[in-house]
Amino acid sequence: MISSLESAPIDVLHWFLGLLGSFGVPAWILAIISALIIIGTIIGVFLSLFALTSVMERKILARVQNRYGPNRAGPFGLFQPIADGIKMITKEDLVPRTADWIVHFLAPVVMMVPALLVLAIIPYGRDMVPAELDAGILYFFAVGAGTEVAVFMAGWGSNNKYSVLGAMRAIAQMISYELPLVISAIVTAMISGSLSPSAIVSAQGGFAFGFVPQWFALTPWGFTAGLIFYICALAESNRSPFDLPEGESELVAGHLTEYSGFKYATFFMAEYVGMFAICGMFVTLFLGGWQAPLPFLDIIPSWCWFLGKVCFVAFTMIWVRATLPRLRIDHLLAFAWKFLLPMSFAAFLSAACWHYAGRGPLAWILSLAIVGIPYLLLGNAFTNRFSVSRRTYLFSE
Amino acid sequence: MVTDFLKTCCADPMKLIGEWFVILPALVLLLAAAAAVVMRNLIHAALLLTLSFIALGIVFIALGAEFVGFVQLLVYVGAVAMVIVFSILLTKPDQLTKSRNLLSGFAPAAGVAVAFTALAALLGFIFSSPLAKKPMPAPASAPVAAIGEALMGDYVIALIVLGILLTAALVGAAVIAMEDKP
Amino acid sequence: MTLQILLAISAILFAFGLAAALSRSNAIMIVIGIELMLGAANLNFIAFWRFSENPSDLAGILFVIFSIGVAAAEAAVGLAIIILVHRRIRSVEVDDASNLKG
Amino acid sequence: MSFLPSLESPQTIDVSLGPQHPSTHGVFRMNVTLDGETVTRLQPVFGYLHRNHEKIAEGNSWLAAMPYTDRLDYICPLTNNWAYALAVEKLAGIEVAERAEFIRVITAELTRLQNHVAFLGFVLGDMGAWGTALMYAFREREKILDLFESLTGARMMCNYMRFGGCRCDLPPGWLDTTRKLVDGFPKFLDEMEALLTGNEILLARLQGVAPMTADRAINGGMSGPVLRAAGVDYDIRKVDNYGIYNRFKFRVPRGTVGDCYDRFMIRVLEARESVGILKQAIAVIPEGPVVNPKAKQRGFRPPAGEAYGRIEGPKGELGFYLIADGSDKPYRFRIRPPSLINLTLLEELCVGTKIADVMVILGSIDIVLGEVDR
Repeated sequence: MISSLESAPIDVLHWFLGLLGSFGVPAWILAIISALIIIGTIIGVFLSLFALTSVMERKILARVQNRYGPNRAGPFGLFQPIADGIKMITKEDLVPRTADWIVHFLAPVVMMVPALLVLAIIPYGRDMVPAELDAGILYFFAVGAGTEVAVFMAGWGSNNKYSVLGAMRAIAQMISYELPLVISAIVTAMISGSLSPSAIVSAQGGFAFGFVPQWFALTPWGFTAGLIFYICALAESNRSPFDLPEGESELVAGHLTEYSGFKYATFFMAEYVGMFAICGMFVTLFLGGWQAPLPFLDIIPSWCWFLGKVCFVAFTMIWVRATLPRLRIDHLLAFAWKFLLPMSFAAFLSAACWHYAGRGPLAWILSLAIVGIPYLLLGNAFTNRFSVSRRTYLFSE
Repeated sequence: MVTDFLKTCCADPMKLIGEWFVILPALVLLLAAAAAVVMRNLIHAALLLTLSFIALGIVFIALGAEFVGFVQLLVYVGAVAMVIVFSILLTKPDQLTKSRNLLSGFAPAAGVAVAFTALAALLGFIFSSPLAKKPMPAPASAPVAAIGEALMGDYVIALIVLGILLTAALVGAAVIAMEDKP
Repeated sequence: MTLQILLAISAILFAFGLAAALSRSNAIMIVIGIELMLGAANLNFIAFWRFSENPSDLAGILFVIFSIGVAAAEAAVGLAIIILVHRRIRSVEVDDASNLKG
Repeated sequence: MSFLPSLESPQTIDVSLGPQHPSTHGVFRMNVTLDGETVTRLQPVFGYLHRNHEKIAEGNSWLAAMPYTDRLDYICPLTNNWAYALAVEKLAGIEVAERAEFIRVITAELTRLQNHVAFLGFVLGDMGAWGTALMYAFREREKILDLFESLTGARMMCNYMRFGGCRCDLPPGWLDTTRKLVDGFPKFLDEMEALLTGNEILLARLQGVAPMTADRAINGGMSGPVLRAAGVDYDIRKVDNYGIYNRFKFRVPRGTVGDCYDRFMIRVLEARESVGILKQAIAVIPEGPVVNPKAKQRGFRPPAGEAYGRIEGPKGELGFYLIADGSDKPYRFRIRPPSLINLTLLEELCVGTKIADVMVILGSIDIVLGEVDR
C-alpha cells in the first residue's frame, strides 16, 4: 500500500503505456505519448498550484493585514482564480500605438517558456525526474536566464518611460543577483560532487543520530548558502522586497504598465510558475528535496513531501511580501555586490573546509568560523555605511 | 521494453528526430544572425543576437556537448546579451533610429566585399577538403564529471588564468565605466 | 550529416559577423559582429570534437569553454569602453571617435 | 523608437509623475527630469482638484462656509472647522462656551491622532510595504472615525463646529468610549514602533534622505511636524495658546536632522503627546452648554473688519484670513493651507535623490490634495 502510493504516478504511467503497447502501438509513438503525459502532468499540477496560490496569497496577505480577502467566489473564495481568469481573458488587449508590437507581443511568451522549461529537471519524488540531466543545475540557471530577456523585452517594447525604467532596473537587479544565486547553488554541487539535482538530493539522505536529517540547510555553510539562495530567489522572481522592476508606488507597474488582458495574465502566471520552480530548486538543494524530515515519516510518499516543502517555502515568500518595505535601487545593488557576493564566497570556502576537515565537530567549528566572521565584519561595515542609527529627540515644554 | 526504449530515446534525442535536431536550430541561427547584422534598430539587433545565441546553444546540445550548450546559454543569454542591451540603453537611447546604418564612403562596401571573399574562400576550402566529407561517427557525449576532471587536471593553469582574466576584466570594466568624480 | 555542413554553417556565420564588424558604423554593432564571429569559431571547435576519432579527448569542448569565458571578458571591457567613449564624445559612431587621427 | 529625450540634455528623460500615479496622494503631478534614476529637476503641478473653494465661501453666508471647510483636508475635518470658527470668533469677538472648548480640544487631538496614524501607513505604502502597515493604521483610525460618526453624524464630513461652540452635545457614553480608546492607544503606538522603527530597510530608506536645516525650513515657510522635525521649536498650540491649550501639560518634540526619518518619528512622538492631552481633557471636562447662547448662527452679520485665525493642524499651521464688510457674507475668505506651503521646498528636497525617494519625501511632507488645490 505504502510503496504503491510512493510510486503511484510512475506506475500509472507505465500501466497506461503497457496497455497502449499491447494494442500494437509502435515504440516511438509511445515515447512521444509518454513525454506528452509527463509534460501535461507537470504543467497541470503547477498551473493548478498557481491558481491555488494566487488565492492563498491573497488570503494570507489579508490575514496578515487584518482583512478578509477574496470570499465571494465559491466557498472561501476558492473559485476566485477562475473568476480572475475569465476576467483576464475577456478584457481588451491594449497595445500602445507607439509600442514595438512584435517585442511587446513576444515578451509574455518568452517569459513563459523558460518558466516552464526549468520545471523539467526538478526531482519531484523518488525516481521522479522528468529529465535526468548530468548538468541539471547548470540547465536550470541557463534556461532561467531567459526571463531577463523577457522582462527587458516587455519594458522596452511597451515604449513607456516607466516600463523602460523598470526594464533597466530589472536587468541591473537580475545580473547582480544571478552571481550569488549561482555561487550559493554551486556550493551544494561541490559537496555532493555532482551537478545533477537528484544526486544532490540523495547526498542529503540519511539521518545523523537516527533522527536529525542531513539536509544541507542544517550545516553552517549550507545555512549561509541557503539563506543567500533564498534572498536571491526573491530578487530573481521579482518578489517583494526586491520588486523594484514593478515597484507600483514608484514606477506604476514597471515593465507591466502597458500590459492588459491575457498578456498580463501570462506574465502573472509565468512569475508564479517561476517562483515555484525556484522554490523547488531551493528545496532540492538545501532542504533535502523529497526526503522526509524524520525517519518514521517515510510512510508519506516522497512527492507529497516535495510539494509540501515547496508550498511552505512559497508561503514564507508571501509572508515576506506582506511584511517588508521595498529597497531602493542603490541599496539593492550594494547589498548584492558588497554583502551577498562576499558572503557566498565565504560559504564556498566554508564548505570546502567542512569537506576537508572530515565533516565532524572540527569541521563544524571551522566552517562556522569561516561564515561567521565575514558575516559580522560585513554586516557591521554595511550598517555603518548607511549610518543606520537610533536617534534621540528633544522635547520642549 | 518500453522503458528501455524510452531510456535510449532520452539518452540520444538524435535517434528520434535525426539530423533535424541540428539543422533546424542552425537555420534559426543563420537567419537570426543575418537579421541581426542588417537590422537598423539596435535593440532589435541585440534581441536577434540573443536568439542566435540561443540557437547556437541548442546546436551545441544537439551535437552532444550539453555542458557547453548550457554554458553558452548562461553566459551569452544571461550576461553578454544583457550587457549589450544595457549599454545600448545607456548610450543615447534617443538616437536609436537616427543612427547611420553604415560607415561613410567606400568602407561599408569594402567591408561586405571582404566578408564575402572570406566566405567564398572558406567554403571553397571546406567543400574541397577530404577531411570534411567524413561521415558522422557514433553519438558522442561529454560527461560533466570528465569535463570537471579535465578542467581541474590538465587544464588547471588555463582555468586559473581565465579566472584572473575575468576578475581583471570585471574590475577594469567597472573602473573604466565609473563616473569621473571631480 | 557530414562535417561539411557544420563547417559551412560556421563559415556563413563568420562571414555575417565579419560583414557587421567591418561595415557597420555603430560601435555596439561591431561588438555584435565580433560576438557572432566568436560563436562561429566555437561552433567549429564543437563540430571537430563531434567528428573526431576520439571523443573522450575533450580538448575541443574545453577550448570552447575557455573561449566563452574570454568572450565574456571581452564584451564587458569592450562595452565599458564604448560607454566611456560615449560619455566623452556623446556618440557611439566609430567615425566620430577620430581624435587620434591627427 | 521615440524614447523622448529631455529638452535640456539628451542624457536625461522627462517623466510626468501623476496625476494618474498610484502614490501621489491624489491628483498631484510632478514633472521630473531623470538622469538614470536620479532626479535632476522637479516641477510640482497642482490644480487638478481645484474647486474654487474660496470664491464659493465668499458667495455663501458665514455659516454656510463651515461645511466647505470639511472638504479642505478631508482627513481631518474637525480641525478645519475649528480654524474657521476661531477666525470668525476673533472677527466678531464671540466668547466660546467652556464645555465646547474642551470638546474642541478632544476632537482636535483625536483628529491629530488619526491623521498621524494614517500618515504612518501611507508612508509605508509609498515605500512599497504593500498596505500592511496601512491596514493596521486604518484599524485604529476606524475606531476614531466611529467616534466622530456617533458625535457628528458623519465620519469624514463632520461640519461640527459653530461660532461660539459646537453643534451638539456629546452623546451619552461617548466620553467613556473615548477614554477606553485613548487608554489603549499607547499600546498600539508601541506595537507600530516595534514593527516599524527598528526595520533595517525602513531605516535605510528614511534616514539621511532629504535633510532640511532649520534655517531652510523657516525660510521656506514650513510649519507643523515638518518644521519641528528640522529642529525648530514652534507649535502654535504653545505660541498662541488658542482655545484652552494653556491648561494642559504637553511637550513639543523636535528633530535634529530634519530628514524623512525625523519627519516620520516626530509624528509618532506627537501622537503620544496627543494621548496625554486627551487624558487630561477627558478627566476634567465640565458640564454646561456647548454653544454660547448669545452667538447668532443663522443670519450672522459680524461687524466690518478683518481677522486671521490659525490653529496647529495635524499637518501644520492652518489659518483663515477673513474680511467682513458688515454683510451676511464674507467679503474675502482666504485659506493658508499647510499642505500647499509645505510643498514649496519639494524640488529642493528631491533634486539629487533617487526616484523612489521622491515618493517617500512627498509622503513624509504629508499632503492632502483637497487642501493643496482648494
